[in-house]
Amino acid sequence: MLVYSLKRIGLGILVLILAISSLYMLIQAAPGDPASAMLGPRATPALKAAITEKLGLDQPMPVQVFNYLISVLQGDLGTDLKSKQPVLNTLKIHLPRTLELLGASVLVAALIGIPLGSIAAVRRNSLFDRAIGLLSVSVIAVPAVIIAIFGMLIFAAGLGWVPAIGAGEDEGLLSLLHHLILPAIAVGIGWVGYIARLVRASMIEVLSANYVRNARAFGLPERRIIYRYALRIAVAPTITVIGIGVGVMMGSAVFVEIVFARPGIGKLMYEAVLLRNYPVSLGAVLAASGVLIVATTISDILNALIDPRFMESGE
Amino acid sequence: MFHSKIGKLSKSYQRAARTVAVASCVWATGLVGASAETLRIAVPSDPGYLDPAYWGSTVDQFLIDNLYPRLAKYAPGDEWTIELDAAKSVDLSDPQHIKFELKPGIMWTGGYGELTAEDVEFSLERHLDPDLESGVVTEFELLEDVEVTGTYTGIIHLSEPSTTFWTSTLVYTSGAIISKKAAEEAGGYFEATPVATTGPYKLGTFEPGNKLVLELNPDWTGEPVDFDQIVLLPIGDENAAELAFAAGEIDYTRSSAGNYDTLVANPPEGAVVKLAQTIDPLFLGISQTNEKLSDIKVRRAIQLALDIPTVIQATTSGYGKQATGFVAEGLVGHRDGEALTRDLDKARDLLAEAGAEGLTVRLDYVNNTERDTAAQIMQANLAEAGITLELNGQDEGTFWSLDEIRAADLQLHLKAWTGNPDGYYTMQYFVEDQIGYWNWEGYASDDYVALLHEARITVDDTARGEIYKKMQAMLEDSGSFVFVSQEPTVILHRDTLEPGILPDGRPVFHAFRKVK
Amino acid sequence: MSVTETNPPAERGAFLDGFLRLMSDPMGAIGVVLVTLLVLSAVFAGVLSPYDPAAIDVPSKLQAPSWEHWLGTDQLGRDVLSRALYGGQIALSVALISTALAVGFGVILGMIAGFGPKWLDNPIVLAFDTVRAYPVIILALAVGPIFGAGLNTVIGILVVTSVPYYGRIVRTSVIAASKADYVEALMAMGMSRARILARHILPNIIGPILILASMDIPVFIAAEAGLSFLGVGVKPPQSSWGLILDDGYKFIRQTYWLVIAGSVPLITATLGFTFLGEALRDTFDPKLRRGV
Amino acid sequence: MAEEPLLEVHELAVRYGSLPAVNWASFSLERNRVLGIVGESGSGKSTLIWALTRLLPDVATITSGSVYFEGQDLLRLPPDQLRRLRGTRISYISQDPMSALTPALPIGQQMMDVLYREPWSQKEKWSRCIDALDWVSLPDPAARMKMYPYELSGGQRQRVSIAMALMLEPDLVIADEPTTALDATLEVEILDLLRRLQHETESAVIFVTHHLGVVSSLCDDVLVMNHGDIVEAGPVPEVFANPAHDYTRMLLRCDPARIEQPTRRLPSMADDLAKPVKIVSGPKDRVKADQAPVLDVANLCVNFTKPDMLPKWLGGRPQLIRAVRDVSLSVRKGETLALVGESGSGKTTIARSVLGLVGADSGSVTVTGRTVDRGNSQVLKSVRACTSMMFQDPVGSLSPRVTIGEQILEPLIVQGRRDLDRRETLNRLLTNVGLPVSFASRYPHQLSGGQARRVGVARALALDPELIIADEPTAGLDVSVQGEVLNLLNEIQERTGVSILIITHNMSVVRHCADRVVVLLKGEVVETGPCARIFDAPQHDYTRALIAASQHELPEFSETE
Repeated sequence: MLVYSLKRIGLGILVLILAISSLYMLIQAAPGDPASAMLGPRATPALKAAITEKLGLDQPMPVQVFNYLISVLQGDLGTDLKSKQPVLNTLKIHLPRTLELLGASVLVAALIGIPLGSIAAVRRNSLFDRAIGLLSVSVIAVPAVIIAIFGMLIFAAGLGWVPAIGAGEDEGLLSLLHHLILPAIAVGIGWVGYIARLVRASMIEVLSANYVRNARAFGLPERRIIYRYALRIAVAPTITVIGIGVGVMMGSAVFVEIVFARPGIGKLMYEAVLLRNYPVSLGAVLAASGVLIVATTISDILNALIDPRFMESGE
Repeated sequence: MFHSKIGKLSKSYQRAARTVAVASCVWATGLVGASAETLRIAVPSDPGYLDPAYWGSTVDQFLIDNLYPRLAKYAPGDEWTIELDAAKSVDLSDPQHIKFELKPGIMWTGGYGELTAEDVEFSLERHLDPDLESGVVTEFELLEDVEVTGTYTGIIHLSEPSTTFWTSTLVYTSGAIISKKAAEEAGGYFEATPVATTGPYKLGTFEPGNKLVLELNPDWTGEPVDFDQIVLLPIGDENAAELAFAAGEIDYTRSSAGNYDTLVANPPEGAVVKLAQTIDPLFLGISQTNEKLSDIKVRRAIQLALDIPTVIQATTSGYGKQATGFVAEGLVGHRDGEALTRDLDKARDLLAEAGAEGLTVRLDYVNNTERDTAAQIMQANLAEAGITLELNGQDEGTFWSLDEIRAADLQLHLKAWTGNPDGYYTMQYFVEDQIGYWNWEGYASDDYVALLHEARITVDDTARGEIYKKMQAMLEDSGSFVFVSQEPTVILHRDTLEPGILPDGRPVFHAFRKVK
Repeated sequence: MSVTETNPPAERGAFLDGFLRLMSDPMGAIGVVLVTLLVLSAVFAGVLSPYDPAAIDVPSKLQAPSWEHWLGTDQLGRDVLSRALYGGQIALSVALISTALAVGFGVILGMIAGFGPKWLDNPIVLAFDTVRAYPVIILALAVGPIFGAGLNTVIGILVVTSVPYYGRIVRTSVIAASKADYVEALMAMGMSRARILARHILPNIIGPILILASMDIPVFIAAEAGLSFLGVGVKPPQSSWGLILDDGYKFIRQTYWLVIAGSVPLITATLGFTFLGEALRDTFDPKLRRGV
Repeated sequence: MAEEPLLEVHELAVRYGSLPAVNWASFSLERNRVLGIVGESGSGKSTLIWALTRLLPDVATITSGSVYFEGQDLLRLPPDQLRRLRGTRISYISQDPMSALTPALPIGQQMMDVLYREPWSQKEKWSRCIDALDWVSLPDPAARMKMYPYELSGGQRQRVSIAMALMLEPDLVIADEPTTALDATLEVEILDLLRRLQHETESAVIFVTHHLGVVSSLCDDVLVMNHGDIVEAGPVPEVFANPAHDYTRMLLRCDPARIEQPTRRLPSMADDLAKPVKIVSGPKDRVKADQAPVLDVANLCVNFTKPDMLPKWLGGRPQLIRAVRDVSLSVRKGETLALVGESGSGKTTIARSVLGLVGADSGSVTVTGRTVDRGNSQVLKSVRACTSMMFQDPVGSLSPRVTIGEQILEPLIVQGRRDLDRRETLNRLLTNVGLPVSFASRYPHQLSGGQARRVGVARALALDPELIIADEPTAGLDVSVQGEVLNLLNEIQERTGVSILIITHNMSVVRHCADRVVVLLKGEVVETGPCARIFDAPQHDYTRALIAASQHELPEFSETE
C-alpha cells in the first residue's frame, strides 16, 4: 500500500515536471519575445538585451527549462511582468479561490449525485430512476458557460438573489459562501449527472454480485449490505472520475470565473496569456496541472484503499 | 509620444479582454458595503511605472497626475484650462525662459521635507540624463537647464522659445515633480513604488490584479477632501465596468459611447450618465514601408474604400464624430469639414491603376469589443473594393510591442493614442528617426519636419493652428493615415457624488465631491 | 447467476435491426431527431439562412427577434439566425473532424503501447499522462495565442488533448484482449502481431471506442463554442455559436436575445448528440455503463 | 424417523422471464442427512437451492410452491424473519470462492459481520472467528484474519467461506458446487473437510454438484435433475445400484470415472442404453515406437520473474518462479501422451514452450527433428506448420468477431497456403469433427461448449499436423460431452496417425485415451510410465492422490478430532 502510494506520487511528480517543461517551451515559442512584452513599447534594444539576459532567455532551451524547474523548486515562479510582483504572491491570491470553487463543485456533485445514484439503483426501473436518468444526461449535456451566463442573467442580474461578481473574499465566510453558490452550481451541476449515473451503474452491478448475495445469505441487514458492502465498491469509479474530472471542472471554472469575475487560476491564466505575461501564465498552468495531478494521485490512492485489487489493475 | 500611445495602449488595454475586464470587477465585490467614505473607481489596468520618466498606461498617468505635484495642471471641468498647482506664480512672458515661484510649505510624504526649486531642477533635468533612458526624453529636447534662484524660485531655460513646452510638457504628465532626496535615496530609479509624493492622497495597499488603495496623506495641509479612501479597481472592458457599476461595485467609471442609449434608456439605479468627448485620436495607420502598400495609389484606395461614418455609428451609436485630424474639435489647429468621404469607384480605379487587384492585407488591432466591431466593418468595406482584409486582433502586449520583425511586417493598424490639448504633442512623432519606434506608418517628409520645427517656436496660437492644419493635411494626403474619430466616452457615476474630471473624463481624485 | 448481455455479432443486416432498437429507446429517438435536424440545417445552411451571415447593417443593430430577423440581430446588425445556421456548420465540422482524428491517433498509439514493442509502452503512457495533466481549456488558453486563433488551432487542441483519453482506453482493452485465449491461440499458429491486431483484436475493441467517441461529439461542440467564446476559437467573419454567445455576453446589458440565440442551438446540439450517444451505448454495449 | 423433516419442499417452480428453470420440485430432508443434487449445466439445480431462501436474482420469479423449514414456509415468511434464519439456521457455501467474499474487506471483518447478531463482545467474536478458521484447518488463522480475499489462494478462500457458513452451527447448510473451481486433490481435501464438519455439527447438508462421484462418496440421498425436473430421487446406494430413470442411467454410464476398463470409445448420451458399454482398444500398430519421436523435450527448464511493486533500481526484488524444472519427455508417432498435473504444475508452460510461445532457460525442445528456437522464425514457422494447439477454454480460444469458417482456415493462411480450395477444405474439416457445414458462417458465441471444442479440433486439424497439443480438452464440459470429445480425438488419431500430447488433471480422462502418462508436480516430473501401469501400481503418493481424486474416494475419516 505504502509502496504503491509512493510509486503513484513519484509518477505524479515526474508527470508534473514533464508537463511544466513542455509548457515552458511552448510558451517560449510565442510570437514576440517576453522582453518587449515586459518593457512594452519603450523597449530599446539595449534595455531588451538587459532584460533578456536577466531572464536568462538567451540561454539554450534545455538550460532555460532546467533553470526554471530549479527556481520553481525554490518556490520562485519568476516575476509578474506587469505588476513587477512575485508570481507566487499572485498565485497565492488566486489559487485558493479556484480551490474553493472546485471543492464546492465536487461537494455539490458528490452530495447530490451519490445519493441520487444509489436510490436510482435500489429503485431500479422505477419512475424516479428513469427521471434521474434523463435529468442527469441532460445536465451533463449543457455546457458550463451557458449555465453560468444564464445563472448570472436570472439569479444575479435578474432576481438579485446572489452577487453578480467576485468572490467576496474580504468579507468573511458568509459572503464567501454567498458568492460561491452560483459558480459552484454552474461548475458542479453537470457532474451531479455524471456521478449519479456512474454510481447507479456500478451500484446495480455490485448489488448483483455474488458476495452481495452471500451477505444476504448470511442474513446481514440490507442497509449494512448496501453501505458496507455495495456502496463502498460502487463509489470507487466515482472517485476516479472525480479525480480526472477535476481537469474538466477546471475548464468550466475558467468560464465561470470569467463570467462571475471571480479571482482564480482560470481568470488569471486568461489575462496573463492575453498580455503574454508568460511567468504568470506558466505559474497558472503549473498551479492548475499541479492541482489536477494531486487530485488524480489522491483518487488513485483512495481507490487502492477502498478496493485493494485496484493496486494491480490501477495503473 | 510613445508614452501617449502607451497611454492609449493602456486605454485599449482597458478594453483588452472582457475577462481582464470583468475579472477586475472582483475586488470591486470585495468592497461591497465598504464605508461611505470610500470612493471606488474603475481603471483600465494595474499601474506599471509610477516614475514620470517611464509612465506608460492611462493608470500610470492617473496616478502620476494625482500623486506628484507640477508647477501647474489642467483643471477639472468641461473646458481645457490650466491652473497653478505647486507654483505660486509662473511668468510665461518669455517663452524661452520660464520663471516660477513655488508655494512654501508643501511637504513630501515619508519625511522628505519641503518641496523646493531644487526638486524642480532635479525632476526636469533628469530626463536629459542618458543613463536614465527616460521614456519621455523627446519632450525635453528643448530644455537647456533649470536655474535655481532661491529655495522656492527658479528659471527654466529652453534652447528656443516654445509655448508647446509649457502646454504639452510642463503642465502635462511628464512635467511631474519628484523629491530629489527621495529619488536619490532610491538610486534615481524606481518602478512601481513611488518615492515621496504630495497631495491629499498617498499610495496605500496594492494587490496586483485586485485593487490599489489610495489613503489620506496625514501631512497634507491643503484643502480637505471628501473621501478618506480611494480604491482603484482594474476593469479592462467598458461593458464589464458597466456591469460592475450596475451591480453596485463601483462609484465611477467610463464606458463605451455605443452603450449610451441603453444607459439613458435604462440607467442602473442611482446612476448619473454623461457623455464626454475625449481628445484621444483613433486612427488607422497604413505602413508605406511595406512593399504591398508602398504605392500611394493603393493607400489612397484604402482610404477611399473605408466607410468611416458607419464604423463610428457602430462603435459609438453615432455619438462620435468623424475626425479630420489629430487635433480635436475646439482645440488649436482643428481642421473643419475636411473629413474623408467614401468613393468606392475611385478606390477601384486607383487599385486598377496600381495593378493591385485582389490585394490581401492584414489589419492589426487590439482585440476588444469596440475595435473588433470597427475591424469587422472595415473588412466588409474593403471587400466591396476587392481587397481582402485579414483581421489580426491581438492581445495588448503583442499589439504594442514592436520588435524588429514586426516593425518590418506592419501593414494596417487601427490604434488610439491619448491626446493632449496641444496637437504638437501627437504630431511630433511622425519623423524619420521614429520609424521602427512610434512612426509605424513610416511617414517621412522634410517639409513636415520643417513645419514641425516652425510650430514648436510659433507662439501665436492661430498661426500655430494653421501650421497644424497643414501638417495634418500632409499626413492624410500621404495616404498613410485614416483619421477615424476623437473617441467619445460615457461617464457613469453614482448620484451621491460629483466627479472631478478633466474634459476627456480622466479623474482628478481630489476633486471628487460628495453630494450633500 | 447474474445475467449479463454480450455484444451482438457484427453481422450484416444487424444494422437495420440495431437502428430500430435505437429508435425504440425514447432517448435514442429524441437524439436521432435532434441530430438529424442539426445536420440538415448545417448542410443546407446556405439555402435556409434568410440573409448573408456576414452582411453588416449597422442601423438595425442589436434588434430583438422580429419577422425580418427571427433571432434578432447582433451589434453589427447581422442576422443572428443566419449566423447561427452557419455556426452549426462550423460546430459540426469541428466536432466530427476532431473526433475522427482523435480516435484515429488514439487507436494507433493505444495499440502500439498495448501490443507493440514493450519499450514503447512506458514512454507513450507517460506522454499520455503528461498531456492529461493539463486541464484542456487552460492548455487551449496557453497554446491558442501561440498558433493564433482559428479553426485549425481549435481542432488541434481538441485532438491533442483527447488522444490520450482514447489511447489509454484502447491500450487497456488491447492489453486485456491480448491476454485472451484466442490471441494466444493465434500466436501459437505463428500469426504476425500486426495481423492479430488488425484482424482479431481491433474488431473486438473498436465498437466500444466508437460509441465513446459518439459521446464525445457534444463535448467537442461545447469546447469549440467555449474556445470561440474565449477568443481562441473561430475568427470572424466566420460564425460560431461561441462567438454569438460571446457577443451576447458582452452586450448582455443591451439585450439578452443574443445569449439565447447563442445557447439554444448549442444546447440542442449537445443534448441531441448526448442522447444519441447514450442510447447507442445502452443499445449496443451495456457493459460500457461502468466506464466513463 | 418419527420426527418431522427439517426441510420440506412442495411443488416449487421457478422461471426466468418466460422460460422455466425449475418445474414443481418436491423433496424433503431430515436432520443430519446429506442430500446431493446432481445434474448437468442448465439443469436448474443451482436455481432450485437459491430459491429455497428467496435469494434468486430479480429476473427469476418463484411461480408456485412452498418451502417448509421447521414448519414455517420460507417463501411466505416476512423478510426480516427470514433474515433471522439466514446465517444462523440456514447458511450457504457458494460456488466460486473468489466472488463469494467482498474484495473490499479483510476476511476477519466479513466473518465478524456474520456474528453481528450474537451477544458476544467484539473481542470474543474475534477470537471465535480465529477458532473457526483454525477449525477449517487454515494455517496461521490469526494473521489470515487481517488479509484481503485476493491475498488467499482459491482453496484457502473456500475454507474461509466454509468457516463462515458453519461457525454458527446452522441446522441446514446449502453448498452450491463448492469444489468445482478447485483442483482434484484440493477438491478431495475440501470434501473431506465438509464431511468432517458435517459430522461434528450434525447439520443437514444440501450438496449441489455435477459430479456423480462426489455424490456417491459424500451423500446419503440424491436428487437427479434434468432440464428443471427432478427425474430421480432416493438413497445414494439404491439410485446408483439400479437407477430407475434413463437419464440417470446414462449419466452413470457416461462418467468415464465409472468405466474401470480403458476404452477408446466412451459411451455418449446418444447411443442406445440397451447395448452394454463396448470396450475398444484401437488398432494394435497405432504407436510406431521404432520411429524417431515426434516431440522430444530434454531437460527443459523455464523460469518466470514476477516483478516487484518497486522497480529494480529502487531496491525492488523481483521473485523468480521456477515453472518447469528439468523436464524430459517424448511423444512417439501415433501415440497419445498424457501430461498430468494440477494448476501451477507447469504443464501448460511446457506446451507453450513447444510452440515457442515461451523461451526455455535451459534444455531443448525438438519437434520432428527441428529444435525450437524463439530467435529463428524459420524453424518456428515450420514447427508451427506441423503442430497445432487446442487451448483450454473452447469458446474463449475462438476470436469473438470472426466467423467459425474463417477461423478454421486461419492456420492455412498464416502458413501461406492460400492456393487450396477453401470451401472444400472447410467442409471437409467441419464434417471430420462432426459439425454441420452450415456452422461455417456462425460466430463463437452462438456455439455450445461442446461445439466450440469441436471447432477447436477442426482448426487444429487444418494443417494436418503431426502433433496436436490438447490443453484440458474436457475441462468445463459435462461428462457426456467429455466422452464425445475424447472419442473424436481418438478417432482422428486412428485415422491420421497424429501424435497427441494431452494435458489434463482428470485421471479418469487419461485412462481412456493415453498410452503413456507423465505426472507433473510443481514443475517436476514425479512419475512416468505406461497408462495401465500407472493406474495399476502408481509409485508416487501424488499420483495415487490424483487417481483417488478422480474416483472421489475420500480417505476414511476418523471420529477422533
